[in-house]
Amino acid sequence: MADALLRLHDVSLAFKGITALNRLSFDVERGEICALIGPNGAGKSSLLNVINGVYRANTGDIVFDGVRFERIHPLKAADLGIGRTFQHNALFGRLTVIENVLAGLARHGRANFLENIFRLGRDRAERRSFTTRAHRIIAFLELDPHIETVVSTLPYGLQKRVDLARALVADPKLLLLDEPMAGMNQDEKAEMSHFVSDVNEKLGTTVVLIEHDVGIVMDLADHVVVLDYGRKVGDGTPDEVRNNPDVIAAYLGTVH
Amino acid sequence: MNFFLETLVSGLSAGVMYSLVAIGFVLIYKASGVFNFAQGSMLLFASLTFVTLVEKGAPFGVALGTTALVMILGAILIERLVLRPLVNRDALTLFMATLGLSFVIEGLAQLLMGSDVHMLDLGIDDLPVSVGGLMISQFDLFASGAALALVAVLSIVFNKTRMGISLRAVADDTLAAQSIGIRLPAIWRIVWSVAGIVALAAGLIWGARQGVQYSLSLVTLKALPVLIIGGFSSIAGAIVGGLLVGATESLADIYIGPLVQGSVSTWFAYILAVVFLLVRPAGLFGDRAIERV
Amino acid sequence: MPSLSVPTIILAGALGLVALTGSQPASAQEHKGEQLYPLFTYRTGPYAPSFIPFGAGNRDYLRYINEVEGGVDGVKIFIQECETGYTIERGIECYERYKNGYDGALTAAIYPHSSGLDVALTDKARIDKIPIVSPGGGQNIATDGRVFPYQYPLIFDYWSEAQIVVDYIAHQVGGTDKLKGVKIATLYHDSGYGRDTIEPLDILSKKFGFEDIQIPVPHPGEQQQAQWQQIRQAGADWVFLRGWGVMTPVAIKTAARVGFPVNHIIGDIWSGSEDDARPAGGVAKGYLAVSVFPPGTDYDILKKLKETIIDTGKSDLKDDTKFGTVYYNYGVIEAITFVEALRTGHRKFGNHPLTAAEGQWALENLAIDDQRIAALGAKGLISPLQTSIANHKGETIAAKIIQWDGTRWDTLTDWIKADTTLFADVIRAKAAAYAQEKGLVLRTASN
Amino acid sequence: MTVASQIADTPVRGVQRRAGLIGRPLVLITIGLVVAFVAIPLVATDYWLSSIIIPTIVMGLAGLGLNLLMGYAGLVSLGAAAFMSIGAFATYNLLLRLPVLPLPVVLVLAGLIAAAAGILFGLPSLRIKGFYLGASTLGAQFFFEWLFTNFKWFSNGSQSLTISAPRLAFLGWDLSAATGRYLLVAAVTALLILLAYAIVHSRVGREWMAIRDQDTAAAVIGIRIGRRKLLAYAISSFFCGIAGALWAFGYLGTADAHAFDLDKSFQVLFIVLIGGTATLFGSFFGAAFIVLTPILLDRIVLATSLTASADQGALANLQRIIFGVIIILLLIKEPDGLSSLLRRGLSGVRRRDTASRAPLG
Repeated sequence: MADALLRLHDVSLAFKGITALNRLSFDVERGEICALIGPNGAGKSSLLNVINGVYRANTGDIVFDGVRFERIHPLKAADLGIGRTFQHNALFGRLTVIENVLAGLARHGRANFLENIFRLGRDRAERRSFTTRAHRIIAFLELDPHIETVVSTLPYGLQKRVDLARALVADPKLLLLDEPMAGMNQDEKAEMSHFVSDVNEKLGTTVVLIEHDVGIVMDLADHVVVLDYGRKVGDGTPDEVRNNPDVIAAYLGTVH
Repeated sequence: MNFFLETLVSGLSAGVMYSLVAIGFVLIYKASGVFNFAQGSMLLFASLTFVTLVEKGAPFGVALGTTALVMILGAILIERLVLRPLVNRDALTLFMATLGLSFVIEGLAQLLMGSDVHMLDLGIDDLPVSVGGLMISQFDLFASGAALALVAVLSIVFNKTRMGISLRAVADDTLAAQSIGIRLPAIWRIVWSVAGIVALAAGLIWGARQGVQYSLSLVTLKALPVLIIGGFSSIAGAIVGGLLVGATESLADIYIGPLVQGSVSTWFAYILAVVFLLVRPAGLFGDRAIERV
Repeated sequence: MPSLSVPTIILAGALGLVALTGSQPASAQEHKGEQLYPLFTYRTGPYAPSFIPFGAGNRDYLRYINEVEGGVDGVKIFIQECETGYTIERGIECYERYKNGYDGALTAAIYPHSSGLDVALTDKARIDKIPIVSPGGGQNIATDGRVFPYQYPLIFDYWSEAQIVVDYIAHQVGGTDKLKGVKIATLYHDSGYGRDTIEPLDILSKKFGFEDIQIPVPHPGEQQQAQWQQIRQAGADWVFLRGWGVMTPVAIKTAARVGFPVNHIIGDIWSGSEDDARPAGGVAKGYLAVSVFPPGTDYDILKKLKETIIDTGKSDLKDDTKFGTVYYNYGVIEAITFVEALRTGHRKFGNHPLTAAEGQWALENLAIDDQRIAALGAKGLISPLQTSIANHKGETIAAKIIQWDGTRWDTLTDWIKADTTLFADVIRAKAAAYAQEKGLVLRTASN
Repeated sequence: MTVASQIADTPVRGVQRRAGLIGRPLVLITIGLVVAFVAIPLVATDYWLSSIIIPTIVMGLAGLGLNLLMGYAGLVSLGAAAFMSIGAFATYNLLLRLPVLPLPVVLVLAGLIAAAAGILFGLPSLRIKGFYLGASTLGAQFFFEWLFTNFKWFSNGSQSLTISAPRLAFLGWDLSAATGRYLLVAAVTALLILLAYAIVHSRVGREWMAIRDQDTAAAVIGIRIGRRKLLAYAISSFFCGIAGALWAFGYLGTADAHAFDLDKSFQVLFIVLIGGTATLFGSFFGAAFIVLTPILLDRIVLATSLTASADQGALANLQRIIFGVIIILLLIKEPDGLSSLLRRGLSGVRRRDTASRAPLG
């Protein structure tokens, strides 16, 4: 464990007595793509929500980029450089693609509201640099043709990509992707998985993603963590996990 | 001390009257998620219809029955013409629609039955009797009794009848209720009818106190803080909230009013409600989770 | 339900605009030679019950003048209604619509029929030079016509009312010297109107030594238990009830609940109509009120109205039992002030419709003395009214005390005159302060 | 680069895309300014200015203020009139007590005072959301009406508790006549529309809309939700405060606290919903509707000479009923408000053949 960007230690989470996460520990190395897999209800989304502060863990702590915390506010998580996408559509539906992506830069804004409104001081430079950054990401994810489209009118697959762009534009150190390929057909999945690996390779972003399609996961991920009923049942390279009997019993054998 | 107690008791009896109005709101909010601003107008319309019938010579029972029928008819029309076309729209739009509805109802009331101020005599003297050394109005006792009876009847209807169970199902989870075959429009018609009849009861009691006239519709404003404090969706909350608002208002007017050389009860209940909102956002008895940040 | 398509809306809007502009007849002169009376109504909303008989009295008297007397000195009055719903905005629209006359008929004065509107029109009227007349409901400081050339708060004000009430109580207790130690509670509607009597009663209590208790009731006043317990607790002997709308019957009922004698409650002029007392039921029997617009039908002019308007089916009243009620008579009295102002103007300017400038002069030179009142057949209905530049309210301010007998009002006293000198300086000082705040130059007889 | 040309160069984005309707913004803005500041003052009569145009503009401005809060930031206020009253009373007292201040400075200060109150009554938005949030602003509604009635200081001891503009002048121009008041109202409104445009098209506006559409996601990507919400209350109240001052002095001339009662708050709410949420100009259509409809109904009655025969009271009540019915119909048939209706109507006229545009969220 030379260079862990994210280190979870003994993390538990319970809702009204139901255990969602049970004393979970694992590391995510800098620069890798880590996939979380497991059956529905295994606690994958809850885990992402704990990492970026939407939920508070009952026990345990998290070390991110050398900063240790037990609970974190979503804003603080964003400031530390944790970006994420959402399982269900969480785009700003009535805004355009570019506006959604620009909104993703919120945490980089230093200008105060008066500067923003009257286009004074720091806002001038910010507007320019934000627009450049947004355009760059949009180009990177090949969203250019839709740049001025209201996102709620886009097809589902593109919306997912906008979500990715919105998270990515802020240059996160860690990108949490909650089922970025759910509900997509094979072509769309291949396209998305190509984008994710591009992000990882070209931008160097560490990625933690949740995905059900084991085939894709095994191709894409450097590291796979398998959850079942809030417990970790497997942790290793795709090959290691593929051959882990516990994993086969808990997950691979039952679902597909 | 006696003065304090009597102020308290009179505040509580005022609170009962507020509760009566608030119950109508709660019923409709529970079943259709509509904050029905027209409840006050319905109250006015019901009591005006009743008193007009009585003045035209109808016996008490006939007038009561006819008015109830009119209110049911009104509920059916409202469901068909206003609620159904607005299904699935946001709470604010529905609220605004009931505001428009209140113009229609108030206009109709004055158009059909004139603007005169009517006296309404229910045959109960509004004179005090001594109860344990405290002077309490017979009429207040009657009003409290009526409120209790109303609540008892409503809770039997909602807990014991099939319709009541359907209603609660709708209130709990509209989609699930629809999926098991409960027809929403029917539920709405029933609930608005019941709310109309509750409005009639409240209208008679308020009308006997202050005369049947346009300003009856203003009692809505008194019911708002009651609802916030009690929770929009709980009948028990409406009762307790009403009592709380009635009592604190009276006490505040007596004990805080002189400090600021004026009456404070127009806003006191609202500020109390805001405090409640911050401390207990769901209200005292609100059973549906309030959207919290 | 009709479908609201784009074309229908556009069409409706266009038609509306045409109607709007089309009904501003710049050139039409169908009513040339007539005097416009813009009748500001509020036939809808909470205050409609008081307006409906009032408006009928207004219209009936003017109809009588037009049809029986052949107009005012031959000049016909042209009535145009405008519904304000008792809101200021609608009232301003009505004012703007009729301030320059309508269809050839001239505007001499505007009666806004709302104290709030009267205040709101103050600045506009000053610019437009249109007299605003509010008998019984004007601004007291506007008595000073040097500061307020276009406001006419004719006939009455609440300061004088307070005086008259204290005077009546003094009579009951055996003279002003016996007022010392008497406790007079004022239960007031918590608004500008209600608070208006705090100051004069304070002055009067210092002068006569009675105890002045002020208790507010928040609008609309449907709950007053706490206030009446306070009154009982304080041991008040008399209650001056300055109510408004529903506050009055609730006050009377609540008084009965706490055991306060109803014949020691004296209602304000806006607490003294049939609609104020009747809803309170039997416990209102014996309730007193100040009356500037005495109810009853036993006046010559009312008899004439009965004969020529009511009995011929020409009345605006739908319910004839309202004939001779407080608000009906108020409407008649107000119409009398308008007609008398026109007559005054005709004497100076000739028998033709008056302009606003002529109307202003006429209102400032009103002189309705006892002789004229007798000629009008209004003896007992109105008290003498004489205005001047310095006094836009009238020299003598008087009211009667009336008592509710369970079904109607009985007149208990003759006119009780207020001592107008008592507060004159205070009011004048307030007017002067206003003039200074607004940077106004005082008007004198010469300018 | 001037602000106007900047705006002209900025492509119209966001929710109120009017491509096709406004092809050349600069031209339209110029036409608008010429109409507003040259044509209307020359053509319109006192009647039109004083009883239709001025109230429409001022209520539209109040609607714009509330729209920033409701349409853009997705928050609720049922007490817009309370903030209007603060603006009105603040303006009066500032003009009266600090006579050195020129009118524009006073208006801005009054707006800032209203903004402070807005922040105070917006605090519950940090804990609750949705319709319940209305309760707090409703509290403001009743509290300020009481405050300005109860303490004579606010109306400088006026007997009728009313305030009236001590001096309505700017750079020596007397603005108290109808045209002067119109020019004041129109100029202030034009500037504030510009400000609203700048806000909506800045990071602030974008983040409001983000919070409105998806508050959880907004928090996760790092938007300061609490601060933005309070800012929305502040800015909305700033607009409402200035609108209140204009209502009191540009329109009514004289006002008391009851000129800003609950009915007025509801009117502003109507204006936003009927005009169309999240639009800058929709509120002005909504205001025109609210101001004109009762007058039109009255005029139609007058024009059809029903007055002579029919029962006046019945007609007045009928008007009220029709007004209520129109409101309900509009809510049912035009969920996006009059502005979308107008947009559709105009684009229909201009480009009848084009396929239906992408629906607006």
